[in-house]
Amino acid sequence: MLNYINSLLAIPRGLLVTFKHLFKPAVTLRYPEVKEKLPERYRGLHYLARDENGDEKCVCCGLCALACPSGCIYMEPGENQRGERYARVYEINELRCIFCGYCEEACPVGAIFLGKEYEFSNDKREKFIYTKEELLVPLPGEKKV
Amino acid sequence: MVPLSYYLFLSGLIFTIGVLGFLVRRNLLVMFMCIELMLNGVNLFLVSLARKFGSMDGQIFVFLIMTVAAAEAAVGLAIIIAFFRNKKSANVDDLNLMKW
Amino acid sequence: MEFLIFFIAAIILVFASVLVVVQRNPVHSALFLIAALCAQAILYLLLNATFLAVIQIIVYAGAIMVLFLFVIMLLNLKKDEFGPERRKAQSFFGILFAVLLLMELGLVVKIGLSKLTPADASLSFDFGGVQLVGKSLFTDYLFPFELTSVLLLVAMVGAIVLAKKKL
Amino acid sequence: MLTVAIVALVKVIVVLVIFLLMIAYLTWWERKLLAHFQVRLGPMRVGPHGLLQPLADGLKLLFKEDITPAGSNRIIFTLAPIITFVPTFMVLAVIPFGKSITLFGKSIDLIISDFNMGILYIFAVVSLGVYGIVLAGWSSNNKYSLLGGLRSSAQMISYEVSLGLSVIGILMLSGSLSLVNIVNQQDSILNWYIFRQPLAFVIFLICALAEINRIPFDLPEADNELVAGYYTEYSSMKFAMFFLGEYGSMINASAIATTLFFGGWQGPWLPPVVWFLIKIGAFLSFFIWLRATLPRFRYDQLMRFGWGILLPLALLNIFITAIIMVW
Repeated sequence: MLNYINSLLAIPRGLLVTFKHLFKPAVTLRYPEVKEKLPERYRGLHYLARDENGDEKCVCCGLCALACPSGCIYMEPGENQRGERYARVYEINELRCIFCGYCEEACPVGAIFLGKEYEFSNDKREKFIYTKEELLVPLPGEKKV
Repeated sequence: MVPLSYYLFLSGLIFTIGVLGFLVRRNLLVMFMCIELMLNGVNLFLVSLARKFGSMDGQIFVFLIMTVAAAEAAVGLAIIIAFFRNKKSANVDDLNLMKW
Repeated sequence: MEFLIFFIAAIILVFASVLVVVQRNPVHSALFLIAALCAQAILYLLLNATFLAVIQIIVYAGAIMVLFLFVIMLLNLKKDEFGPERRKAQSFFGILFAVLLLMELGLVVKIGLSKLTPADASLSFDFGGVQLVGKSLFTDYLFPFELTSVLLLVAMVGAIVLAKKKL
Repeated sequence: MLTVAIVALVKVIVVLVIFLLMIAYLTWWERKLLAHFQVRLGPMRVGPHGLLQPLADGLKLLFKEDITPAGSNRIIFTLAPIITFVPTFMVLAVIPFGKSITLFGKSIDLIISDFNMGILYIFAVVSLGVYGIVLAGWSSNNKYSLLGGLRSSAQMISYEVSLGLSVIGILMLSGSLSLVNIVNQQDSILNWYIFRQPLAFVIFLICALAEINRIPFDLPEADNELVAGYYTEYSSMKFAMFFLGEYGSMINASAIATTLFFGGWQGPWLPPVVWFLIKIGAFLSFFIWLRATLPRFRYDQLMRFGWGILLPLALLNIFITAIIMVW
């Protein structure tokens, strides 16, 4: 008998719980207008850093490609006018990338970083192979590719 | 004011259609529906006469016939289900165990 | 106006009844029977039997026919399970008999009507309403009324016994 | 004669338009309220606070492709949504929604038809609504639909019995089948039938929920076991008709409950029609609240509850009422 009464009382109790929820502020984020504050160590789209002279830091050592578990980094070395080794071609396939951040850790010269950009959807698969020009941080006064 | 004879002829017609269906069809369910049609023909007859004589008796009879129809439907359909379970058919021609 | 309603309802009633007989698919038959029952409820309304009209829809259309449909769906007859339908000889005699019956009924009604002397009785205000039905049901017809309850009980028990696989 | 016909026609049109608007905005209100129960926002994009959402939904449904599955019974498949949809309108004919008003020197009753057997009429019409669901399930030629249809017909027949019996207590007390009389008898708040028939009200509410297939009795369309139940195969306008029928019957259930137990349009200060709408709105919100709270019944629980608990309780209610009346 007590059991029955208890289970009957469960209904108003449940109703009360939902009623309390009615007045809580909604957790919904109205996305395109309001954006979520990203955590400090968020890993988004890669970028290649430049040194203080505005030159590319990357020396095309290939450690990042070696560290990459999904094998999405492709590079071809070249030599610039000063006879230094640099990455002639540097491509990251963002469709294969798992955003683990190992490349960032492997890089001996601090050239590659994972940024906070996450809105890079596209409707063509080819567009996801990012070239060096797209990945490099633009020089001051230069337009981003 | 529709004359009484119209209603009476109509009820006769409905009754006849019910009889016809009962004689012609071989599907148990449809035959059962034809019985309902016959009952309805009779009901219409009773109600129109009740109206003519201004007495409630005819309507009470219709009420009672409806309860009988409900009881009949319950039992009859149960019989049809039992029959179907045994013979996998709803055809009266298969209902021949007690034929001889 | 009344004539118009009568004829519309009568035509629906007759056509639906014929289609109940003619349709090969039992579900269609059942649907036309429902239509016929509703048309008949309209006729009841014309005949001042309001209570019966409503009861006709609640009990017949709302309960009995749902039961029919339920059983038809439960059996879920395929086309070939309908079996041979309408044997020639049987149809012939069936129709013959039905025509004879119709003629006889017509004759009976005609003769009977000519002997019917009283003119239309004047109707009380709520003739066919709930109060009058209830009054005669619980006074003059108390015994039949109680018997129907027994009948329904018996039918219920019978249906359960029949429908149960093992008791 | 002519003026009577015109007045009746105007009343029908006005009631239908308001009813359709209420259905449209009930869908919006349900989504909105349900969202807030779940700490969300609900529709916000179309119009301020999503106020034009019903319009957008309607347009979308209208332009969807209308699919009739192969092997279905075409005629019945088309007929079924209409059969579910029409009875919901017919119920409105006998519900009084306000005191009679005087317009152009003529007194007009705010009810489409003061039929002296209003309650019986409602039951008759509601019992026809089962067919739409059963036929939809059968004609779709789909296992899920058929199961949904069978389940729902069994559910509706079972709960209709208790629904009818729960109202009988009120009929005994009021001595009338006319909804107008029943409303007139509840002229003060103490005369509301909820206070004289509390048990009947609880039974009525539960049975009404089962009749309109709302949670916790939404077995016929149980999304996670039967895809969408009897309307799995429906799309476009036919689906919209089921949708309209369902929400319409929700409004009807609230209107009937208001009329029978909560004094209909009776109430102080505000105009009667406003009171009526407020009470209906409260009921509808309560239904949505229940949806946000309760889980679904299991099928055997549903049947046992209907026949084993509600039916005896309804009979007990009649019995007690009779004893008190004779006392």
